[in-house]
Amino acid sequence: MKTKIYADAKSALAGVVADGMTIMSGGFGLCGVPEDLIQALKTSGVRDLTVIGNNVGCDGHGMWHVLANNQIRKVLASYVGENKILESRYMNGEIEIEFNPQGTLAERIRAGGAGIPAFYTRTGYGTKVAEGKETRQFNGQWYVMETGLVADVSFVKAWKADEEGNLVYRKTARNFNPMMATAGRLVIAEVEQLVNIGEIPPDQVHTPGIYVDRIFVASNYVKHIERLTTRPRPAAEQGSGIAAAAGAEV
Amino acid sequence: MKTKIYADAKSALAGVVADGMTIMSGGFGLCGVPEDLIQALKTSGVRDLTVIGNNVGCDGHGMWHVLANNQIRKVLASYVGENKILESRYMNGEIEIEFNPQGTLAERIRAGGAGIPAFYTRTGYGTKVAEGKETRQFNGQWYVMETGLVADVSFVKAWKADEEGNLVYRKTARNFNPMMATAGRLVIAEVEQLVNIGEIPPDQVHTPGIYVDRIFVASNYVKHIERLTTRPRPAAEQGSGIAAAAGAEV
Amino acid sequence: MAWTREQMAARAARELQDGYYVNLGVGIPTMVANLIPEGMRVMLHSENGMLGMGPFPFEGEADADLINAGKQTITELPQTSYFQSSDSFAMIRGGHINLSILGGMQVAENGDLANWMVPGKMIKGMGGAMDLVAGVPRVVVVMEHNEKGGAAKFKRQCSLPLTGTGVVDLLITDLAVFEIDRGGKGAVLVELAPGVSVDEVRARTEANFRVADVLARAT
Amino acid sequence: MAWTREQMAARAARELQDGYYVNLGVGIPTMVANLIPEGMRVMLHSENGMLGMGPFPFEGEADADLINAGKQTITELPQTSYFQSSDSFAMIRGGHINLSILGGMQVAENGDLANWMVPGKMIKGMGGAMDLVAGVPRVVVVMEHNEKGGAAKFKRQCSLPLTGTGVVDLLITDLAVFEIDRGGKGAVLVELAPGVSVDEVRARTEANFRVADVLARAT
Repeated sequence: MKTKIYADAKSALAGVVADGMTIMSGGFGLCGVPEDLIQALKTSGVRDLTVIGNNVGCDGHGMWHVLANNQIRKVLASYVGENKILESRYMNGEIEIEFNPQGTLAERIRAGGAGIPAFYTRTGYGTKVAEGKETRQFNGQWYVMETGLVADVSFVKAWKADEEGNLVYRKTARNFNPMMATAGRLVIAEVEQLVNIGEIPPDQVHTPGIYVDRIFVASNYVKHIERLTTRPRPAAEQGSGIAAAAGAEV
Repeated sequence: MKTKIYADAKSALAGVVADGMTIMSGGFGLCGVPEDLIQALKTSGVRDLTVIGNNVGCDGHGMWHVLANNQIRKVLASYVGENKILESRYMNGEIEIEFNPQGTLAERIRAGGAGIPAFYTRTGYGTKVAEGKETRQFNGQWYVMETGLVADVSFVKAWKADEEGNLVYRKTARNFNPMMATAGRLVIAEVEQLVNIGEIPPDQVHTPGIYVDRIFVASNYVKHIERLTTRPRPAAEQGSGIAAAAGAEV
Repeated sequence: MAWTREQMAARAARELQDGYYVNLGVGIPTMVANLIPEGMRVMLHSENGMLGMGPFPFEGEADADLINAGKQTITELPQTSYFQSSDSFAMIRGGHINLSILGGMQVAENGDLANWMVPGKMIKGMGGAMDLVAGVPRVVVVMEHNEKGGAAKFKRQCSLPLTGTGVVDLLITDLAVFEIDRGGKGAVLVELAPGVSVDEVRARTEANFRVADVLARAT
Repeated sequence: MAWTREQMAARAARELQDGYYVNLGVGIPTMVANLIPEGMRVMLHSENGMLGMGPFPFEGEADADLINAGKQTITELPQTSYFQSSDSFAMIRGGHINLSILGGMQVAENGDLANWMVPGKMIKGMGGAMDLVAGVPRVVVVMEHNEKGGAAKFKRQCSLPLTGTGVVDLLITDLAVFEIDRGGKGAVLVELAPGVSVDEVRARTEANFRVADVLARAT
């Protein structure tokens, strides 16, 4: 029986990537980012990549490493702030960025994975995003046609996997990972824990194993926080019950 | 603070349904069917309903009761077998049935809930299902345009709910229920257990409470089985590990 | 001597490969579940929202919340996952299921399939069949070679309403096995049931087909 | 006397209703989270995949896996749910979020909004803003009435690239509050900050607007 388990990012990536490929990589900001896979992609040295992700890392973190190593030709993202190298390359015309509204990007990836070549959305109608795209009325409202996205390889970060490839994500580290797991021709999952078959209850699987080709346990890296924001612990604890925005950014 | 909790199906349905409405009702066969809501709909006596569901019950079960009570004008379904009243009314032209491929029906409901007015699918291209619909090529393949579906009211059957309306489904009783919870202007959840806030772990919510307007605990009915299929218990237990199709239908 | 239903299922089971995710239709295709070779990992998909179908439950252990797409009570395995219908058909439509084995009423030489309605008779609906044939990259149809009255079911063109156009890759009947090219390059007879001749197949088939240079002969 | 940022947030908080699901943008809108009236149930949505945002964590308790759409560390509540991005934006696009409060660079009298890019400057991207304004049935924009140099931000037409067309229902500035008709019936001044006159607002506004018959005067 074939196994899906690999020793590490390098072996999981072996023979998978090539120049000119399109790669999806999960994460929102620095949360839920497959960091070992990104490092292995950098080490692989493949070039002229198209990278699809909500962001392209930020200074010193995540996909920024691959960008800084001159491996990326084009980016599809919704937000690329806090990334000076990307900024300068973009302003100099050395890299192409296709800005996608975040929900359109998410839905395009979901559509790609679900065999839907195109769909209509109100998002972006009448804006630069709709330029060059088909627009159309349904029930008196205008919509923009957007197309599905697929990748040669998808990098997914999950919390737990079993040997079948069933995945569970943790809190907001879920973000773009589950859709990308459906939209890659080959999907590699970087996970924090490999658990035994049966330890993930069938009703609680987030990504069924059918979508996952290769799995490895991430190295013991520290997860980064982009904006550490806390509130002081009161002498007598008092919670508003709802978001206290008065915290301090550290 | 407004509560979403109602005493029973009748009170949850009060003031909600009217003649001519479109109602989505979850379930696949007799599995995951909101039976109390269906009985309350029958009791309400509203007529000329359009009902969207994978099936329309089967003889003596589920939405069949509303059908037998002459309340349904039109059905959108993927499979309507084992339903003699529906068969005779359809053959006599007394009821309209729009047959949808199961996956197209599921996706149309998902699209309706997600604000997507239309999408393209390969399913049904070149068949009766595509008649009168727009067809179109993407990357050399032909696709059919299908539209999103919404309902005035959605009936959803879940296993557990909390007061916020977060829902969890059980096994294959999930089926069409989660999509329908997103696609009703008003959504009523019939649940087996109402649990305290905090008892459903945030990573394990299937339907977030935002989609649920009213909740009640189902009466203590027996869940029906359409095709009870078992295998004899061997003297010394031996499992194939995979489906043993040699069971007997009871 | 034509193949029995069990032998047709066994032939279909030879299409399984290690690691495959497979959807089985009702009837003969369901029997393939019992014929997965030892040591091969095959996960069975049920389009009502399950991956990793287990065997039928023991008597007295059926769970009304756990049924397959044929509405039979089944069981789960430790690696099972459940999901909603839209996700189940996203799997199918997105091409993630490796193999679909299903029954047919008619198959045409260009891979068209008809298996959901007969004009004049009550239409029960196509269920998930149209999605499966449109979405799964490899579709195997298992059906009797002829109707009870003798009419050919493997035809130049289907006369019944279609389930899908150009969707069948392999046709297994009680007489023979045909590879079909979805791109319209025609059908090839690749295998014969024991004691069945090419001439007999030709006589009982309306479709045009070539005969493979090396013709397998089942024993 | 113009409203402070805190007072603008307080005015925006008056748009909340019991049972609402609300998305708050960065800046002044975020401050609305602290101004939910006692006894009112309001659930905060974070478009990266969370419903039921809690307060910032206590020092030393931040979790890198738990951030809001502004990438700040936050906490969960007992009723929180997490979901993937496509489901989060299905919520938004499908009109399930009741209210979106966000910042703006320019608003036009027909409800057009510009808040994502300035030509010639680095484009960071629109993030989820275009989805929010296109999908949420009630959109409230909170912004300073004028640019630092004095230029009007509430305009006849936006000069900056648009985030959405005809999407703003209510505009709250440091001077006044305007109701805007998405259908193009124009803007109505409905409320003034203390000590601000209609004439001052007219002088500092490019957009056409009517003055409500009963004009609220904040104290």
